[in-house]
Amino acid sequence: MLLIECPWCGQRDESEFSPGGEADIARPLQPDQLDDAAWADYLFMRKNTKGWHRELWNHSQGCRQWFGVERHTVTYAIRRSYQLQEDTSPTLTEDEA
Amino acid sequence: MSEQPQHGVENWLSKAVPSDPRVDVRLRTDLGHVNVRGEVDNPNFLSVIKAVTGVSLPLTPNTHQLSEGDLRALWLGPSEWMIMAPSHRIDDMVGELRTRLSDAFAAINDLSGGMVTLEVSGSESTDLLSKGCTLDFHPLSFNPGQCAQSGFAKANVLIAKISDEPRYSISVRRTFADYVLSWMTARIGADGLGITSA
Amino acid sequence: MVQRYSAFSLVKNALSGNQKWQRAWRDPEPKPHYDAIVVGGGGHGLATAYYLAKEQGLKNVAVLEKGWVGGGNTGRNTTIVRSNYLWTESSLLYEKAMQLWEGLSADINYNVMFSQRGVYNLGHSLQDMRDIERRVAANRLNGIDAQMVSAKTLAHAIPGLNTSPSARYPILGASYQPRAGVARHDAVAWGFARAADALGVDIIQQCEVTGFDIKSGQVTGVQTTRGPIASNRVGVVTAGHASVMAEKAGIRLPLESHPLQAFVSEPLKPVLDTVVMSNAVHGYISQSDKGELVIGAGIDGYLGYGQRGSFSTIEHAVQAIVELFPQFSRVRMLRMWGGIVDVSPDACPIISKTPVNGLYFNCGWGTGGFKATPGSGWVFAHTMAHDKAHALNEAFSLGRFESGALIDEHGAAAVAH
Amino acid sequence: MSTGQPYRLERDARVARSRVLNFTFNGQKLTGLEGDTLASALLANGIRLVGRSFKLRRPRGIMAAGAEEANAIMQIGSGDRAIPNPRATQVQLFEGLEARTTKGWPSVKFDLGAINDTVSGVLSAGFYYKTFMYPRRFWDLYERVIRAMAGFGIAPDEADPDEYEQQNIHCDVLVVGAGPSGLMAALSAARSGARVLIADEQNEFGGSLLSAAPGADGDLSGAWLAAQIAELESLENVRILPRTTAFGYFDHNFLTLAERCHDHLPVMQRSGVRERLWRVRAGQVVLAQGAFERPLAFGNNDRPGVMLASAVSTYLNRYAVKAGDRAVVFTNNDSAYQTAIDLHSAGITVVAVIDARSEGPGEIKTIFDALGIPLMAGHVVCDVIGRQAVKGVQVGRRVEGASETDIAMTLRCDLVAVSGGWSPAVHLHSQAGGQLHWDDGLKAFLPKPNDAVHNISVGAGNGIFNLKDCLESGVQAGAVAATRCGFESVEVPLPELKDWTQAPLEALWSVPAAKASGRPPKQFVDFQNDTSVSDIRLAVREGFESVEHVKRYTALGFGTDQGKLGNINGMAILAEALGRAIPEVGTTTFRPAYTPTSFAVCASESVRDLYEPTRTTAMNDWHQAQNAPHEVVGQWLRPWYFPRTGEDMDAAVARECRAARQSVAMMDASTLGKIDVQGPDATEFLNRMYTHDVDQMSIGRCAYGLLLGEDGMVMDDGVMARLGPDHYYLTTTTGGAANVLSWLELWLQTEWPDLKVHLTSLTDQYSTIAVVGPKSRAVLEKLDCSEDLSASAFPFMTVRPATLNGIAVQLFRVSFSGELAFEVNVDSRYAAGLWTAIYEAGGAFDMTPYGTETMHVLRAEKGFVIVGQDTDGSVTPGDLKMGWMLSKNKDFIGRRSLARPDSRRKDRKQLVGLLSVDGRTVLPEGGQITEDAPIVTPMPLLGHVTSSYSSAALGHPIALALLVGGRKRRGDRLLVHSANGEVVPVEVTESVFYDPKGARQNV
Repeated sequence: MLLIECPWCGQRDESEFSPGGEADIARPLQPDQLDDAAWADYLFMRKNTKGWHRELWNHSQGCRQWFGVERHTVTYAIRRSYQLQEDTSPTLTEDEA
Repeated sequence: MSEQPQHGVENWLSKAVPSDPRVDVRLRTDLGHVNVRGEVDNPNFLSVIKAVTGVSLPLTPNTHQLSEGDLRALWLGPSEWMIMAPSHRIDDMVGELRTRLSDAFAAINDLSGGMVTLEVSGSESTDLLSKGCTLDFHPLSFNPGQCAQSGFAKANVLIAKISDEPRYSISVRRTFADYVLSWMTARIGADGLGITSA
Repeated sequence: MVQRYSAFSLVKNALSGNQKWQRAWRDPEPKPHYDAIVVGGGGHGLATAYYLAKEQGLKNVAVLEKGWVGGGNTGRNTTIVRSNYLWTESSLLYEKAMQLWEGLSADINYNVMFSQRGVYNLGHSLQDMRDIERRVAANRLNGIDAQMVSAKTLAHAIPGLNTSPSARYPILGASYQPRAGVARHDAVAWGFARAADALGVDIIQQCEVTGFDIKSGQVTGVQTTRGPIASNRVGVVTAGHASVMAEKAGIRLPLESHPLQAFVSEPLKPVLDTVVMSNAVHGYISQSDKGELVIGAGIDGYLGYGQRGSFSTIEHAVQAIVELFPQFSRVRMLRMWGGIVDVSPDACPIISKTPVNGLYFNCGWGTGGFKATPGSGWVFAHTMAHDKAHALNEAFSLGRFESGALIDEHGAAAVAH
Repeated sequence: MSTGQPYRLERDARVARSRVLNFTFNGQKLTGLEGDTLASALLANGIRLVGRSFKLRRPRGIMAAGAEEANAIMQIGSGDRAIPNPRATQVQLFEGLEARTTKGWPSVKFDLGAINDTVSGVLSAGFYYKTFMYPRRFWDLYERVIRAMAGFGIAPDEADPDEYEQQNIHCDVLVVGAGPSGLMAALSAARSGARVLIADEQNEFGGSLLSAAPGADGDLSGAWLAAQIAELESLENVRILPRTTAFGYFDHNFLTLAERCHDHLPVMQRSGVRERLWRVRAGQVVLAQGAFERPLAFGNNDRPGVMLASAVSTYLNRYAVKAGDRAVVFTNNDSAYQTAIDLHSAGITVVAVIDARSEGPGEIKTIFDALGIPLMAGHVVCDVIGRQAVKGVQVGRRVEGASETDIAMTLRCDLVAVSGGWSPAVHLHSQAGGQLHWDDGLKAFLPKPNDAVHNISVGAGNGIFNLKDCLESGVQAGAVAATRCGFESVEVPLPELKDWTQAPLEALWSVPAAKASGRPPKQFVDFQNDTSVSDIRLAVREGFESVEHVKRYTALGFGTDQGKLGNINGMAILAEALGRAIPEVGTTTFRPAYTPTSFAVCASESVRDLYEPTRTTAMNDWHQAQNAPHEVVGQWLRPWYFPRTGEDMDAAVARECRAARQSVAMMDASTLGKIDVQGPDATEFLNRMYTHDVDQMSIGRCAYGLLLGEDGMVMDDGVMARLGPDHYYLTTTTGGAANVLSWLELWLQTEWPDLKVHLTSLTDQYSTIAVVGPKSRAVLEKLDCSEDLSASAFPFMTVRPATLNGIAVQLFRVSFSGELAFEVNVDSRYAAGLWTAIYEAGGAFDMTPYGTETMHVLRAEKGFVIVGQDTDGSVTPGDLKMGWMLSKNKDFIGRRSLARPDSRRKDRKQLVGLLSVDGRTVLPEGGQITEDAPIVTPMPLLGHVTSSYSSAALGHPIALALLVGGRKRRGDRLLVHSANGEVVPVEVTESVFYDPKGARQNV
């Protein structure tokens, strides 16, 4: 049972949250300009990282806010939670994977 | 038409109240609920709320403000609050808020028909909350002035600590109130749970 | 000469103190080159190697396993085998597997204990019953044994099942596949390993693939912890780790790896002689030959390679089982565990060529992997040998995510097992 | 005083001599004492034979005194309160307890299954993989026999009458285990002010102290122990939980504890909750679970009477029970000498201590020698004489490297107390992801400290076997844990204890068999599963080299003791066979549950009525009063139809439909999801989410709204009303309410945080009453409606705020039936009253309430789809003939996916109508469609029936279906196949059956 830090509400039990999968997937600004392969990449392809993973969580039973979490997908350790608007490091640099 | 408002919990009041309940539940059907959305960086928004309702919106997450006249404002999210006030005040309050905030990026919704608030007190009230909810209700962690949204068994709830007694208010969506009360009855036993109205 | 297993051989060996049993499979050093390499020594990989050797005539084949064979999902599932899937593409593929299961013990001379005790999929709502009607009707027209069963029949067929109409989610009926059942999971891996080995396949354990050699869009070999191994035909069957392998080959896959948990009770005297699954309350249950109730839980929503999930998922599954079988309440849970399931957007596998010539992927089985084991290996061997999908796995290409031709099994089974 | 318990001793112990408890064992009436476990009571009565092994059905006795017991698997009680499989060693005795053995047929003493033992050579590890294959069909038969032989206890055959509950709890320091080190850890953390929770699986705190010989040196089980417990009990920041097992250690310091509240009480005294699940979130965890003594592997080491030395001491000291009259102690370490001393001081003959070590023990020798017990250093027990009970042992000199042992003598005895060293209980540490390291001195795996996990192992659980050091490790860990939680540590004084120097343990993983002509006797490693030393060696010969392979192949560690007794010995024997060091062979990961845990406590209270919340609408009491049966729709219970006396469902629905089409009817549509959308960017936001041109809607207009997934498939639908320039009101499907709101929030917050929009759920705030039929306007007009309801003033697809009987409502002129209709949205507090008022106002027109079934018929007659019934996850708007709803002026979620090749296929499955050719048969919903051709399997499937009803308005059945290339197949003759194989010829029609021009709703 994960203990997840909501950037607003602090540490809460996993049961209050819903996972939202990989973070940092931006919707293409002009979908019509993409070929089918590029669209499929946006739609379906995922890094599915084994290691430190940036992912979205929603505090669905709490403040209803979506936020980002850096979680290790093997140890499940969480090293950071962040508000999406305040995030300044959109990619993982150190000890990725 | 003079139809009495119904909150869907009235049947619970027909149950016998034990002489020495371990948990008291007061059905606060006399309270109305207003959901308030707006921006904290808009001073006008905050001052209108204060001026119209008499209570300040708490800006610290998971806190609430109490005010004279059974008024409460609870933090729900970075742009969302719940104001509870005696039902008879709600229509005017909502009307005036809407009027005075019509130019602001704000939303006022009367949820009085969709929410039910229970006040829970008694020697086993903290234990009872802990059975259903993963929050830490220890006085070191949860004090008067604090509130939180969480799960209670399989329902979503908004819990506020009202006093050290302890007394908690638990607000729940109307269609989950029956489940929450059934759950509490099963846990405390009909001989230990006293359900009364405000 | 490979030792044959039989009652006779058991007695003969017992008389000599069981000292003369041969190794079930050899422990060879990797050769510098193979005609085909299968990456991943789970049930699917071993089956692929076996059918490459047996059906496709490729004898110079290696299976590279980073740990020990059968150590992943093969040994961590709830062992249910069925083929009553909704969509024609799926049901024909799983039915191929079912037919192979039916002759498997004899074919590989290893008792995989395939027990056709039948599987019931319960319906708890009118929509469940529509979905069951739809699936059963489709199964019958696809030549798959499937029946509709009423709640009344269920009450007789499954003693103890809570068929009370006043249950929170009353059971309205079920689908039933008599030929479905369970098998002994470890035996499947060991049996395929032994049979493949007997046909000359090198099963190389403790050999992790660390990279792919790719020249001008053609795979030429793999890098491993035991040195480079050349082959221009490489099939990757690494389940939860498919994305990790794909990344090494520069390929993106539409997969997410999630924890999937299960648990068993202490062994009980026979009390349940079939398999019961319920999508609506999210639980499925059977009793093993040893007497344990084997129970599957749902998938955890977050990515997880940790072979463990959240306790709340176990709680939900236990609640579901106690709802279905109130008399199991006092039975005790012995052990819980987790696997890593690679889930695709349409809950269907990817058995496919890739943008790299000679490199093939077989993944995305989600919760459906174990039951497909022989069929998956059979079509993948065909795909690898002919560089072309067999008719049975044509629809399961990677290309469907680009064209949009998904095979939505999600609609049919929120928990498909 | 005679207790009638021949093996009960007259000495001080932790049983209440005056409280005699009656119980039965396999029907035999016996007595025990309060404080006994079932195991100690059985031993007090001289009961040796308590079970049979799983495979070979060998007679077995009690071996241990705790969680590691593998043989004494019982069935307790009967009927709906039966408990299958508890270990006798963990069942507290109570008045009236009924226990039965779980193996052996016809009885545990005479078991026909014991034939297995005589052919054990054939039943070697993995034998079942090698046979029962031919002939193929016979596996069913074999399996039936195997299953009948398998299993232990019997599941109750009735529902559990007991109550269970869960309790969440937070603490700074959780201490698991209340032995000497755990108690000290709890005290030291508690004195510093930390919130402490301490749990122990036994009924009494004290752990190993409870087994100490009373009055012996280092005995703290008296006043000292009582004082420590009293202090813990007195502290407000401490909660103590006896009879509570920590069975799971999950991520982020979440642990699950099962408290057994009343199983130890006589049935009549039990009340309340039977078991409680403690869901603990701890800052720090101190693991003080102690260690398990290991048996030794020698010939017939499973005979009843062979016991762990520590268990022999426990029965003696704690329960005043002698496990035998003549004991042989066999050990490879110092700890069993204490047992020899205990036995001797209790007046039991110790025939000899057989010590595999040539040097004998360490400092304890000074006490031991004084007692005159014969010591045979450098010797081993290589075989046991006796079948259902130990009669003697064969002893030989240990020769390093020898493959066989020369029998030097036979010793007559009825008890063999063995000790092969100790294995710390590292289970929870390992469950938490902690690593282990091999201590070659102790020959044991110890927990590797893991700072990331926030736990500390102490005492015997950390390989510390000296009482003084245990206490110190506890104090220290409690202080560290409290400090990590922000408290200041305080001194905890410790009692003066002597520090005994021990001689090192010597590995003896299996005793070379006695020289004999026949096959050597079996040496058991996993007692319950009959895994023997030779099985492990066989597995290795067959190429199973990984510890996981060997465990699975031999079933080592898969018993209900989960390898507590045998795993380390098994791994060591495996390592020997492979010629590797033990740490190279590795250990396996431990999984929850630490000990078997009832399903009931995991499910806790969320069963039966509380399995899921049950939601009903504000009008539910009225529906109930009309005896309307309900349809379960997720959490909701919705009225299905409203039967009048004597009516079945078909008749009621037909009547309800007629009323709606011909006069007026009303329905409770309150379960629809409702969302308020406000903000300056509301229009822009909804334009991006919904398929139609939201910006073209004028204020007061309603539109049908379609939400797609980004994959282009229909996700949800509903009505969108524009209430103001920046204000909208959305409805969703009943099942989609929560999903749609979070879907909208997801896009708003993650993709377009710049858009100023507020979303608020109004699902519970408003109840919805649909008033349907040609007379609906007339009915509402009778309710003192504030608005002009005429067609010109209040046209179709518009919305107005209004009052009805003075109650504020939102009135929608929308129709899901094709008739003139109004949907009244009203504050749920007034919904029941308004419902009644409308019903009464409609009396003149025979107002007819209807439920979900009639709603379905009416909408199907109009060809309106239900998302989730007429669609699955593979249906585009175009497939539903809703291409007209897709704006060409803008982008929206899912739009790009509709341009993919597969989305544009002409032969996609498309919505059509189907009529049975005979005009009478109601098609099965879910039925599959094929060409009108003979059945050959597999045959192409063209689609399926999604909705099918008998239409009263049309006088014949109708159906909607998804059909391959359906749009071009109008008039085709096809077949519909039911699940039961019935075949119905059908004709393809338009999907709108009734009033295709929509004239009736627009009046």
